[in-house]
Amino acid sequence: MKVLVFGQLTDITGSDTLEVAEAPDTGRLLEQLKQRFPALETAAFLLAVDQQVIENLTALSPDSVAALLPPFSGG
Amino acid sequence: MKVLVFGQLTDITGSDTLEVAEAPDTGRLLEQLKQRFPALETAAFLLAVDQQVIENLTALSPDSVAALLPPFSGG
Amino acid sequence: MKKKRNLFVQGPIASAFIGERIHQHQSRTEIGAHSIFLGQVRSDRVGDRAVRAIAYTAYEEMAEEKMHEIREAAFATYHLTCMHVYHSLGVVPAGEICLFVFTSAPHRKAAIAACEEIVERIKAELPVWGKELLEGDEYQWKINS
Amino acid sequence: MKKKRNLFVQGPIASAFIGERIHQHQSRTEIGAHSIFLGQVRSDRVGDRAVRAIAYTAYEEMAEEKMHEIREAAFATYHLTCMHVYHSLGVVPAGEICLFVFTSAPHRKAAIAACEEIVERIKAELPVWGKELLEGDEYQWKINS
Repeated sequence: MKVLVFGQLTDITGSDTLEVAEAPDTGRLLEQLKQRFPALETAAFLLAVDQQVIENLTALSPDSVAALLPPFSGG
Repeated sequence: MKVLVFGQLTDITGSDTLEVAEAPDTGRLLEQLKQRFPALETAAFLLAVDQQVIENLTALSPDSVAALLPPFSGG
Repeated sequence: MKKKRNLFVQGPIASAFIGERIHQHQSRTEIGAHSIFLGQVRSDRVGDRAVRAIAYTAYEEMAEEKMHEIREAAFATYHLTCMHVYHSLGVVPAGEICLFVFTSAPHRKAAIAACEEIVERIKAELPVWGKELLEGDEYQWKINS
Repeated sequence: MKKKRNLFVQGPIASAFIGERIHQHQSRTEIGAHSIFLGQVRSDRVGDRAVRAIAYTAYEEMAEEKMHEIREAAFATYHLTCMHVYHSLGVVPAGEICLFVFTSAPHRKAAIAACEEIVERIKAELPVWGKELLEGDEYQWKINS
């Protein structure tokens, strides 16, 4: 599945789009990402799925698009 | 002495500059003006002398410039 | 010495003038935020007639003095880089701009709060009067809320 | 159907564009007040280097969705005639404008309060990021206060 990466988090991932193995839910997705990029463990960010910020454990489908959103700094 | 008249009060005085007899203080000046223009009795306005709004009885000199200021409506 | 600030403008304030004034502040790279208020003559209905224009008059010397006082207070209260105010005199047709308040600051909160406070003080404290000219030859005196 | 609103602009927002947008609202004679907020790229010092520009990126679809939500909330809360928001993407040099929020209403209080609230929500809720480009080839990520 696809994970979009924005802002300062691209300094950690080195890319603004990641292809990762399918994950059944957001918990497992985050585990996988933190294993691959340990610096995410201490980074501040929100997880969005299909443009909605996710606060609770949420099931994912293979065509979900996840996004890692560091603190916003527009304006 | 000179009395400047602004805004809706010019509808009462018919002019934006009045020449009136010298008055020793603001109380006597107002008396004189209300005698000449009775509609001032019920009109809302502030009295300014030399561009300062006057709230208490204040002495006038012959070269004081008084002004009658109805409620402001700028902007 | 008090700097003469050209508070009053004859007739409407042109939108192109506003664009230019903004442009002139772009060399000041310590500015992070501008707040602008524009008063526009509204074509209110008065009975069966619409306001077609407002004719503004002022006690000019007193207004400039008061504006100076408002300006000093704004700079004392807020961390501002610049502040400009223009008010129309004479006839301003409906749809045209009669008041332009422009504050600039390093940070947005100062620019926004100062602009709002200045607008309120202008409405309440500047000796300026608006005569609403209606269709036909009638008029009524504007009342600020 | 949701109207596409062209939230994003490539590069800086020109002051002449702002003047034109003001001008376009002068045919709406029910408007009595406009409130405008402009964000300008500030040349802060970072150590011994100055910020020479900010490069903006966004999660565009999500930002447009969120802006739509902010717009609906503003119209539901305030008696507004119009509301327009433009945000830069890409590189905006110091001194140039990166955010333009423009509210219009019959009365000033609605225009002013809505503009301020929209600016705060944009800063806090829009998925947009600023990368401050310093003199030399260094950068740091912008942090909103």
